[in-house]
Amino acid sequence: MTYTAEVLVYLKEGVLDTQGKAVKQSLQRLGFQDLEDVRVGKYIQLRINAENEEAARARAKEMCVELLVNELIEEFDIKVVD
Amino acid sequence: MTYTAEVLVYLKEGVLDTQGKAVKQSLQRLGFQDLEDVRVGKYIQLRINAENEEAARARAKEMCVELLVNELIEEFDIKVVD
Amino acid sequence: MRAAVVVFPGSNCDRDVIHALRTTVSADTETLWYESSDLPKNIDLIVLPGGFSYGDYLRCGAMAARTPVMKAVRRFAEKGGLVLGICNGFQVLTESRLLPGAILANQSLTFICRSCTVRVERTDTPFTLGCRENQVLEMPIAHHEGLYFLPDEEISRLKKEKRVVFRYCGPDGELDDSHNPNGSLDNIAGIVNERGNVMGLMPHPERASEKILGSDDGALIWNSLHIWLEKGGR
Amino acid sequence: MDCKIFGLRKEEYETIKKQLGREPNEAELRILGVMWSEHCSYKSTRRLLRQFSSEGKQVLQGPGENAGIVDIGEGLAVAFKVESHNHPSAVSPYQGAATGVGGIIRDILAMGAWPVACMDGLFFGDPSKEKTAGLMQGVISGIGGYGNAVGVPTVGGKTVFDGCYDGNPLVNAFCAGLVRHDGIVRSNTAKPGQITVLLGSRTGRDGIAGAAFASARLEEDTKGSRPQVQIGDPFVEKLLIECCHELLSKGLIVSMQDMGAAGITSSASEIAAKSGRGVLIHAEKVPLREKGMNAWEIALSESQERMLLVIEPRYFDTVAECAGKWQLECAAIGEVTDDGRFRIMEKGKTLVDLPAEIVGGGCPEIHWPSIPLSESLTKDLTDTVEPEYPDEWGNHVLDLLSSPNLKERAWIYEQYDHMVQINTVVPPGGPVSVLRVKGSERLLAFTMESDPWSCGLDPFAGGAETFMKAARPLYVCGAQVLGMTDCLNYPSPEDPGNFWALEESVKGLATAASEMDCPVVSGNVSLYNESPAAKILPSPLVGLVGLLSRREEYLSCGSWNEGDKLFLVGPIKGSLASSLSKRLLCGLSSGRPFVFDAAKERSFRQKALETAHRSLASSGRVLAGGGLTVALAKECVLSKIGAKVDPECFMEAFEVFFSEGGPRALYAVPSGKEKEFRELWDSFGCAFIGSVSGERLRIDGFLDLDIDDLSVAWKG
Ligand SMILES: Nc1ncnc2c1ncn2[C@@H]1O[C@H](COP(=O)(O)OP(=O)(O)O)[C@@H](O)[C@H]1O
Ligand SMILES: [Mg+2]
Repeated sequence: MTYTAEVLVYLKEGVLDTQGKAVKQSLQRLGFQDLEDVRVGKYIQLRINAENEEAARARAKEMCVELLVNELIEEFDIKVVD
Repeated sequence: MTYTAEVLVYLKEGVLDTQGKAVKQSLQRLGFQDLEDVRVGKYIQLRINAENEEAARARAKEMCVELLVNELIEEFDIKVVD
Repeated sequence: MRAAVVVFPGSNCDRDVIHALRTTVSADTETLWYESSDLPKNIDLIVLPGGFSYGDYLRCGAMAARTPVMKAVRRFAEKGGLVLGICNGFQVLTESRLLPGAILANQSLTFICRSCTVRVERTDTPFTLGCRENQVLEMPIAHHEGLYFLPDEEISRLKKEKRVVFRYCGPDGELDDSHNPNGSLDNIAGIVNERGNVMGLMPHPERASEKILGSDDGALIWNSLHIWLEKGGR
Repeated sequence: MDCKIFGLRKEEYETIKKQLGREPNEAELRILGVMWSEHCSYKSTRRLLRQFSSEGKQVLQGPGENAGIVDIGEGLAVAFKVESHNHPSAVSPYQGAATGVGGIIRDILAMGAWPVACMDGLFFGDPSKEKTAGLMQGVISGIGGYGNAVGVPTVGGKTVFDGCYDGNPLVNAFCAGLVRHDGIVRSNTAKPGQITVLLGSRTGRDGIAGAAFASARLEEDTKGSRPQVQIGDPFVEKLLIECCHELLSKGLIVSMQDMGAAGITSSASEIAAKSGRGVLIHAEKVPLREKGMNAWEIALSESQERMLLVIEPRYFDTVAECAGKWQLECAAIGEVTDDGRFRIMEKGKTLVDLPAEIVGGGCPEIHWPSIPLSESLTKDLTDTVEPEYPDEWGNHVLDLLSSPNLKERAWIYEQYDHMVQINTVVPPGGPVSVLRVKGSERLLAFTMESDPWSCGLDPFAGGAETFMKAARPLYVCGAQVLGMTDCLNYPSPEDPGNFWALEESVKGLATAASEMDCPVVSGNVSLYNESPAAKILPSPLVGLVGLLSRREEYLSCGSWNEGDKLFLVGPIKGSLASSLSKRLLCGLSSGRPFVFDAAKERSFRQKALETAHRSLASSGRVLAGGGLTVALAKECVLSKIGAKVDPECFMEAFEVFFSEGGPRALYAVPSGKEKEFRELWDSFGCAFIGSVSGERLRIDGFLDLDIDDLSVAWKG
């Protein structure tokens, strides 16, 4: 069966999020004064062939560790749907 | 109160996902044969000062339309947590 | 000198590096395809050139770092072989953990292509032994991701171990923010590994290796490597 | 049958019926609708374009192919062309501009050339408007994002600001490539029995009917324009360049075409028509990205990063293997036939069957009525409104330098990799960009110019001046002009006044080019650049390629030395009519632009070339925007040294110092060369105006400015 793993990748606390900062400034300039903070990350959707949800999650995690995420600067969350 | 709006931005169906295509090929070469498809989008976390959840969502949506999303080619989803 | 220049899909400075190696130090130079897991015999130097390997998609250098050739490059480096990563090549080296740290988007969030000045911080590496201490070299940069980053504790270790080889500086060697083009930590433009045989460098020496291109300071790096090898690699 | 929905006019539909001898079916109508659009058929301008001469012994390929080619000696040649991507960039700035760069690079590639340089012509509205700022940022990062990744340096360009581009930005992309004479690929070489191969990305629904879109006015609501947006993938384009060149070096390609507007249809029918053959495409063999695409969608898709190759069938496996090495899709999708027809079949069923030559060349020309814009124009031309001259010249000069149209462009070209391929000898920043040719002494020089304000006042004179503006800097730097490409950007030709301006300015361009012995080898037309808000000024853009045979022939600018004598050569006065100075002071241009004088321009050319080749000056700069004072100011800033100018010899100082146009240049001459320099130029007009010294720009009685202030105004 094919599962969809949704991976969110974001910068670790302590790593300067230049893009988030720039987006925040732009939005505030556009009049969004109620905006307190912005962080920008990646959203990666993986369609994985697997026996079950758990197996799909495990594979998604492997993909994160092996390529999708640089753990020196980034963290990630995985959610599996089908 | 401050709410967190999590925005997922992804390319519309039919729009070439240049990045997803390259990532998919790379993962498959690394041995992830069980991977069927990859789509890469953006994950944007907005911290918004608002009266309530609904107001926060409305503001997040405005931000998407005005800056964060290019509606010609992208779609988005908003989830508000606090 | 026998050199190999790796070609990843999307590399675009491979021919430039080959031209520089051949014209400045008459190096015997060949290309090395990213899928090969063996190296040619008797190679002295491997260069990972600049460009946009895999379109710079996902993270710069991430996908190139996981190609077969990089396993071979790692073995080569572990045996003491000389490896130079320029620009995207530097990103590949950090992504493959041959060098510490990560390279993030420029503070300006724009691509920057222009001439820069960098200060030589060490002259006892194979890449710089032909330079003078604190010599200021003019070499161009051309990148969107050039901000060198390491967590606090590690950066102090890097500095203690004197692993920083080049720093962005002013025309007289001044180290300050106004001469830091991309927001790199501590003005870092180039570093080496512990052993000193693997260097990552953001500016492009191959673009500054002939007078007609405006500067030939970059040739000092090729010359240093040449001298180092002539002396038997010491 | 409502043929309008297919973009065809009634009489065009009738012509089709007559030529076919039957009713066209829907797929055929859709294809002809696109191929007969203004963008693909040049139906409004073909007649005008015939005025351009492509004669010249250096011309190896004139208009009609993907790009023109000129000989540069030693068996080498340069292929070059400029293309517009105006409408797509208006709708989707980043992607529109990026795919414009991708498209022009593939045009150059299709000639068998290796792309070595890009330039970009950008026309934006009022830069203080938020909307313009966003658009500008998108366009510039799109051009950089594509060109940088694909590894072709962007070495120059032109940037224009005017309110008329609010809502109608223009993005013109230029590319030049190097090719050996024996490596030139043409599209007239296909023979029956050969097969057509699609190489590159898969085909999706993007950009269907993009050409038709480019041929209509922009509507207020562009949100619904999704199908026109194509996404560029410079990564794949880079692989495509490498792969095509590997195939070329192995002699495996008979002919090739890039897939631009109208995709497979235009590339395949063009090869068929040019070769006097036919072509048959099997729609089901095209690798698709999306399910359920029908045959005409496949035929018209403008998915990016695809090339159509014609090869001998026995080489297919070798070609496919090479494609695999570069991770590209590769499929045999059809064959060259001898029936002269453009056919598309799907699973054995014929869906499209048209004579190949009517697909690309059958559309009848349209002769739009043309009426001189006499009223407004004569008013403007005879208008003698004198600007209110500023009391403070110094401030006026600073205002000029910091105005959007003059301000330094480093913030643009530093976002572009202008050095990759290590050929850039003179980087962007000055009037000409210069590239070396590895393995040769020769240097290539490039300029790109446009002068919409002159064209708006007097389109003939403006057209001629546009050409000269691009040519003079080449002469001054010592380069022979080899050839021209142009992009004709105009509003709707259906308005008689617009059409007249189009006619006249093309005539002006063509006249100047041929009088100056410059063949026009390629170009592009973009009409209907108007939105409900405004229409653009006539904005023809010229790109020139020049040649220097040795490094020593090159004369730089911004290279003054202490003690140099300063000379203004040429007429003392240009014209204030459309000058930046007047526009800044009065808010409009009016009066008569500089009148083209062929004999004078040729004499200027000969003397300027001699000045450079005999090294009679240490620096030379043509008088462009802002006139003499701005030229002085730029030279001061770049040379980091001042000047003392004594205008005693001049009457009407304001005009002398701020007028523009005409064969005029500022030279700095070392004292040892003064005599020779004067001897050369005296008969032409050569006024000694002062000398290089100090740290200030001083014009006695008029201004006295610190170089740092000039620098901040221009660069800050
Ligand atoms: N859009 C652009 N892209 C790249 N370079 C540009 C662009 N616009 C202008 N330039 C460069 O900026 C410089 C200034 O151009 P221009 O305004 O025509 O002044 P001039 O030609 O008189 O020096 C030139 O080197 C030109 O190539
Ligand atoms: Mg110019």
